[in-house]
Amino acid sequence: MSVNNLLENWSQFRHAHPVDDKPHDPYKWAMTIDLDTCSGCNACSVACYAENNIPVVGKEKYAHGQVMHWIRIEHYWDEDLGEEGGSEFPEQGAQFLPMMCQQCEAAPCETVCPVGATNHTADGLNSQVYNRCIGSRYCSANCPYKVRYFNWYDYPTTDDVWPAEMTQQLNPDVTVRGKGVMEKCTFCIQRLHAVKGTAKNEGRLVRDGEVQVACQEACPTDAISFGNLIDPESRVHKQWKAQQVELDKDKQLKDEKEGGTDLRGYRILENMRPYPSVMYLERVRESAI
Amino acid sequence: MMDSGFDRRDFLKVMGWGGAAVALSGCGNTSIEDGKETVAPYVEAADYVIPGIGVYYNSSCAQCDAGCSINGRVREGRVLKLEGNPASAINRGRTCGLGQAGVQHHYNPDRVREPLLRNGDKGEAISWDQAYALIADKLSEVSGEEIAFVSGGVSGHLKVLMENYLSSFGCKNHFVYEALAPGVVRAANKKAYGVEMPRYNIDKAKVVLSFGADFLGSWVSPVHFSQQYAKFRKGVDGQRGTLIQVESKMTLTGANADRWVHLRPGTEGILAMGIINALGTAKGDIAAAVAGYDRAFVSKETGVPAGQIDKIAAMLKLRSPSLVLAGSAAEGYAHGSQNADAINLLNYVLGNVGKTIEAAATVPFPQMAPATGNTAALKSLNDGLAAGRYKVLFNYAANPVFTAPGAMSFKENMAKADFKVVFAHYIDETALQADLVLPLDSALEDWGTQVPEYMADGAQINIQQPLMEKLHANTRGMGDILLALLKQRQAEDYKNYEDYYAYLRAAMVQNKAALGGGSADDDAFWNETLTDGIIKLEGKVTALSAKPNVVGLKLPTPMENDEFPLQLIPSVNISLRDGRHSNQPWLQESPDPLTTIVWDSWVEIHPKKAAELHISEGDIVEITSKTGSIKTQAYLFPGIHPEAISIPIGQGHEALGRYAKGYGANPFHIMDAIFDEETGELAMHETRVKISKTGQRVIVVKDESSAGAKQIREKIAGRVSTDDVDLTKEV
Amino acid sequence: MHRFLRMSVLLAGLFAVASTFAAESLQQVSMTEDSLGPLVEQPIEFPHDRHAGDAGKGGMEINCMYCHTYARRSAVAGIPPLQKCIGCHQSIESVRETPRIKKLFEYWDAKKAIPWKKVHDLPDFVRFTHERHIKRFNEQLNRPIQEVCGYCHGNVKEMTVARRSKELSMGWCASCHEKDHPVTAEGGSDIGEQAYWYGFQKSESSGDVLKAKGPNDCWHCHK
Amino acid sequence: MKDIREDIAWAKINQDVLKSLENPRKLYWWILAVALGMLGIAVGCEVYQYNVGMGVANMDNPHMWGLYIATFIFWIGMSHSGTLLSAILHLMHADWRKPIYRFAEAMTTFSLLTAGLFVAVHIGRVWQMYYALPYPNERGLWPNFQSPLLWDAMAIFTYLSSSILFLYVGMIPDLAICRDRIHAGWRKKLYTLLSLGWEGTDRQWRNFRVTYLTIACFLIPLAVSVHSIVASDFGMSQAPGWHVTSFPPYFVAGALYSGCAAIITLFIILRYVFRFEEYMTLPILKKIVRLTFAIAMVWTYLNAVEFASVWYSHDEASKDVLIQKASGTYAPFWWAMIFCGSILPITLAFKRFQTNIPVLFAVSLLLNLGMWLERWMIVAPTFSHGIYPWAWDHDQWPSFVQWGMVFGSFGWFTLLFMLFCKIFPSVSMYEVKEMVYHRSLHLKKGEADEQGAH
Repeated sequence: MSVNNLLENWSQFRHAHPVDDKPHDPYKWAMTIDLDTCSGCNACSVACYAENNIPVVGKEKYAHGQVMHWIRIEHYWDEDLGEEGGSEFPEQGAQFLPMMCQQCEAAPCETVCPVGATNHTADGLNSQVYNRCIGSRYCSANCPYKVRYFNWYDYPTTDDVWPAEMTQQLNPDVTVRGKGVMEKCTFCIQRLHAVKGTAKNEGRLVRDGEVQVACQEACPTDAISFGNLIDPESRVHKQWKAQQVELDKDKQLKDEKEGGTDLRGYRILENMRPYPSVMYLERVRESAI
Repeated sequence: MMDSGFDRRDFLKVMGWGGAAVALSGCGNTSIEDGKETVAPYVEAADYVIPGIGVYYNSSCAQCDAGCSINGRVREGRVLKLEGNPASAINRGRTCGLGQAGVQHHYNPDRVREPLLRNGDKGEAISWDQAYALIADKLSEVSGEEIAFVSGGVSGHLKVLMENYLSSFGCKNHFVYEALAPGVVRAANKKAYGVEMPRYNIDKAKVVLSFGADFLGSWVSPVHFSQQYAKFRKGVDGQRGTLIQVESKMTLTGANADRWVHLRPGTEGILAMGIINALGTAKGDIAAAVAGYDRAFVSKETGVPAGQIDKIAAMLKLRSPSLVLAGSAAEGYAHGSQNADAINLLNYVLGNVGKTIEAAATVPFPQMAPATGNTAALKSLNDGLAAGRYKVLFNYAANPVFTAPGAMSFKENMAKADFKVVFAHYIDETALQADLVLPLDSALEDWGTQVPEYMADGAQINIQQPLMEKLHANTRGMGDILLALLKQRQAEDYKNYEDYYAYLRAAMVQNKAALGGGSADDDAFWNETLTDGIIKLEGKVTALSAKPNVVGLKLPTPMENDEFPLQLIPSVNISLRDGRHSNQPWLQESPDPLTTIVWDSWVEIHPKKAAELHISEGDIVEITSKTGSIKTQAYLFPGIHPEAISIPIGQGHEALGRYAKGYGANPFHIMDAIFDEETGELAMHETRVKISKTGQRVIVVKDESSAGAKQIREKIAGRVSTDDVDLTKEV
Repeated sequence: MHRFLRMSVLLAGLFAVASTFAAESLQQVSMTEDSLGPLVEQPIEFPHDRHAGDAGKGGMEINCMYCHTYARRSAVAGIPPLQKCIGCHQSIESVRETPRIKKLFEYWDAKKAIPWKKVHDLPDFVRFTHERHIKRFNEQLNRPIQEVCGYCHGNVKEMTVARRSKELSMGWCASCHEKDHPVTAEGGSDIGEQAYWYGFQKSESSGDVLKAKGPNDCWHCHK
Repeated sequence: MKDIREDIAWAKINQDVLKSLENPRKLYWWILAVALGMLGIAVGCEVYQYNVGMGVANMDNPHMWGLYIATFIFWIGMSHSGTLLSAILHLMHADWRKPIYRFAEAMTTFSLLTAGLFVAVHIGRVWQMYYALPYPNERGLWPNFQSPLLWDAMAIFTYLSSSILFLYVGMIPDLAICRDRIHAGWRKKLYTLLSLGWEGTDRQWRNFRVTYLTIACFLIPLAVSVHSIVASDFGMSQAPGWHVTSFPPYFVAGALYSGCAAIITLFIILRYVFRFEEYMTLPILKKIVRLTFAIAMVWTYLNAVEFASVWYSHDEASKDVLIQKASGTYAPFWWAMIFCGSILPITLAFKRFQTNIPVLFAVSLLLNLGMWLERWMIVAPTFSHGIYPWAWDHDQWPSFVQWGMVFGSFGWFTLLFMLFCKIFPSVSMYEVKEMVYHRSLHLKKGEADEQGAH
């Protein structure tokens, strides 16, 4: 954000609406999560801890709600469970939902950060710059999904978080966050940068499947797919297309058809217009049993 | 990838390149500096070694017995992360949370670093030579029958060495003990199909009816089954697979079921018979056997509504092939074998055998085949110890003091042995009782071979190779230790093998023809093998013999017990399993999927029952059985039968280091010693308990919010029924 | 005019002057260049001039990439393994007995790594990648390697022990990233589909030859 | 009943006021000591928090903001009284403001300083706080001008500087008096310097009036904008319970409200401590009390407006938050706020209380408590009951660190304020003289009329 940037193309730093300013080109990273195959096994979450140097805060701090998991597995029971006239037992099981930063196109967190520590990148990610962050925590206050996590303590120097042996496991490509900064899911930016570098060296674009994010790579049921939404060959692109979910809509056309749709794709809190980059596929349940 | 002349272990040396990860503040520099940090480059380096770029090695995951092949990312000589090895048919490049946490087993700060000899109630460090001498000395005093060797499931060359060692002094007492093993299922399968562990093709089934088999969570080979499950859900030509889970306490698999059927603990067999009856396709003596199990009776005994039974039967009839699995139904009860037989019978009647249940390939080296652990072994061991039959006790990869039912009072019996040697990574409960503790290399530092019990397509042997230099100079691989011990007895036979690596390499290279090495020269074959991390084999497939056994099939109906009105279901937590992983902080902090509770134990009670007992969430309750009692926090959980309560296994450690010690309570302590009549396996769910409030309360530490697991207003996790979705449109 | 008014005018004036000066001078800082950083004490006083310097000045004109071989393949340029030094020096008898080479061989015989001191040591939250810069300027723009290294490391071939000669501060990096650089030069390697990428971030001022700025989003260096 | 005796000799005024710079009652020193102690506690808490991390304040995800922000708004609110009294009433030629506006302005300045501290205390990396300032730097980086927090910083800074200016300019003639009257010493030097060579010539008086008036006019819109901007910290976000259009006026009203209440409190204290009975008379107090009552009703009305707009909106989330406030964990505090803010001020409507010092003292304190609760009830419930149910947390409770800091801030404020009153004339002498003069003119005029009637 140099002065001339500031004066000339301020708009570059903010996406009021995903389309009415510069389009993402050639990359727009996006994700699809199939809730029907997600078994809620937590592998993604642990993988994320391993990849992104996330501190284990311990029981006491967890009790204070200061846990740092970038991706959390939520589970929901049927609405009527245990209610009056509702069922007493969860006869259709539970619903699992992995929730991480949705990398919104018009991210509520970006506009409110006083120092611009969270910005939109050219490839459609919602960057979090640790060394710029002053810890006003306004971004989290304004995040509808509450997926931003604040370093309430200085974990690198806290006992039993990273004892000497365990520091050797820390990923050198990811900064270890000190106290007082905000952090969140980055779509494994370090991996993305690595492959983008390689692609540039070879004078091409990143191919689909060339990069996997940590959670996706671990997922035993392959519920998570990740890739470049612009690349027509990418699985994510095909999925979004097949599900008729459009990035820059806050109300999908398919939902306006009466009688609804027989497609499963949806985005969470779409109507608040953050234009999230993560599409979920609804969980399916057998009607005949 | 191994260039001759350059020993890869050199590469695995930790290089001082920029130390560990860089920090934002606190540690690490935050401004441009000249001449503060130092860089120590390699003295010699192979040209594939590039600082700042990761190198990947294949090895095997040792976190559980499923036998996933892993792919470790190594940078500057430090292993950073484990991914799945795509070439492995078992996990196809995937891992579970447990596998991911493997690095924390390796880097764990509480590992044992020196051989420790008991001195009073302290352990004092001694040298390996002293340790070996001591063992030789002790063994010289006793006869083979007076030696007992306890181990977890072992396979591959390690098993071979272990057997050789034991036979070297004519010891037959090798107890292979796994606290959580499908022992009864194996036995029942043996009867019904002729093999202990066939291949279950979940992906080929249109309907899966599981009697408490938590195949997505912790049963047999979860990662493999999870992948099959994904295919099964996608289905063939849009016909999505349907999962019905029958159990008394909801498991992770139950939570993913289209229909979760809760029934009275122990009546699974009856339900199975009821379904056969409802199918009405059975003939001959099967028909006769199930005649008694009409809808009214079954529904009365199991508590499953008659309509539900019909629905299930109808669907099974309509959609074929299907697959019926037995899990806790078999392992849980004194009549577990009966349940298992009934369930296998259902498979037979549905004609699934040969379709969704196929014979698995076996490795052509019987001596390497896995020695599968079970709980019957524990019983005989315990009896032996109680009778004072064993003077010397070896223990490896098992923690019986922690996992033996309280009623066995194993700890006391173990004390009767004069000399107890424990091979350990950490000082766990069993190691605490030892006279001599020998520190082991972590799974990421050690060499080895692994033959999984459950084989996916074809047979495979997993190679385990070091992903980095030893973290602690004075630990040894189990193989090296056994080799050293063997040399004490048969120096001649093993003199050619300087260490376990040498032995392993020789053993493999000798058989390279049989191992698909063909005519490649030894080095090439060996490097190839190390690179792949697995050896795929055709293996020999013995066809299944599908024979119904209805003779002597008798299923007792549950009886009331007024003193102990509730059935205790010790549930298996997906990440802590039998408790050996409780010292891996990632797993401690990864919430239990169904309750989202962390860092603690809890007791699940159905809200209805809780209301009766005036128990609310966070109450500290005392659970009392014939054997003893424990205290823990109450959690109201709808997914459990009102006549049962459930406590997860794995917490309640009195040792095992800073991340495990003192968290939660151990349900094994109050478990009665009730065994399956037929197989002698421990009946996990047979303990009956009563529950009482202590008056204390805590706030349950969990991820779930005070809104409870409910969606409010906005649609968060969407759900549709199969009627309003068209899966064929999907990519 | 009244005294107290004069005073206030004076104050206001002072403030205005001071602040403008501050603003100006701060901007200036990032422009000053080629001021050598502190001299760093190294275990062996390695003579870059001797190895990389021009033949005219008694240098060997060894390509930077020969020793710092990782630079074109990795984020870090890397210090060569001891092996490499020995590789040449064991066959160079002339200097075999000089103190520095003796010291070198002492390390070698002890199979001990030389604890070099980092000279160009960026803050820990800065991720600089040598690889991309080498590829971009050396291979695609076909600039001589010593020039390319020189962009950040200054004229190393005339130093003995390397010293920092650029500030390596953020403003300094940005000042270059905001410049227009031609995407490919004569004899530069093909950029293939990358034209797409560069086309996306090309600058208005570009005429017939495609020019582009360096990446300017924070996450490129801070993550 | 008259605001002030018309027959006070001007000399006496000087004398009385200057006495306050010399020997106040014992109570003054007690207050000073207590204030210092309270400040000490806060400093301790901050040191602890700075070293260990924000966590010790027991905030969490989702409770990202705690009492700090609430108290910050509270102090910003406080600051509005001064402007109201000196600037607005000045333009309205309300004579009765003259004896009291000086300390009101001081209040403005010091509460702003206090508020500023809370920003620093709240920030996770206070040592990097300067990132939030738009200054030319080597990195070529600028703060994010879209962020309401940034507007905040700027607005408050402007407001602070100009209110200091206002306070100072207004004091110049009095400083001159002090300069002339006080015996030699560091104070004399100070006054000499500050009074900028004031001699009281007509020219000076004319310029002075113009300047003072200009700043006053400038200050009023500023004051309004400042709290509107603070309001936009919340209004501009999309969190339920914050995303309310009527917040700016609501905040401004609340600010004036708490300001007036505080003035009553301090009025009573100063009146006693510095023996100002002559000047800070009950009739004046009565006027303030009435003013306060009026504002209280305005605030109540705007409160109702906010609830209504939420209640009848289609924003389910906001509605839930409102219900949560009234029935959830925070209910006691919320109802306490309603009571203190809307019910209690009714007492001010009764004549017999309007001059009853003890009652007023108690009530004014309670009103401010209510106003503080109001700020807390804006911040906390929204966090505990946001849009995303999985992230709800109704059990979070601020730790002693937060409470200590809030507590201490009052000490800090009192300390500054009391020191000011001891060093500078807290009653504007020259304006009181004017007041007395106007008063006597008025009387003379009255007598003249009477004579005319005969």
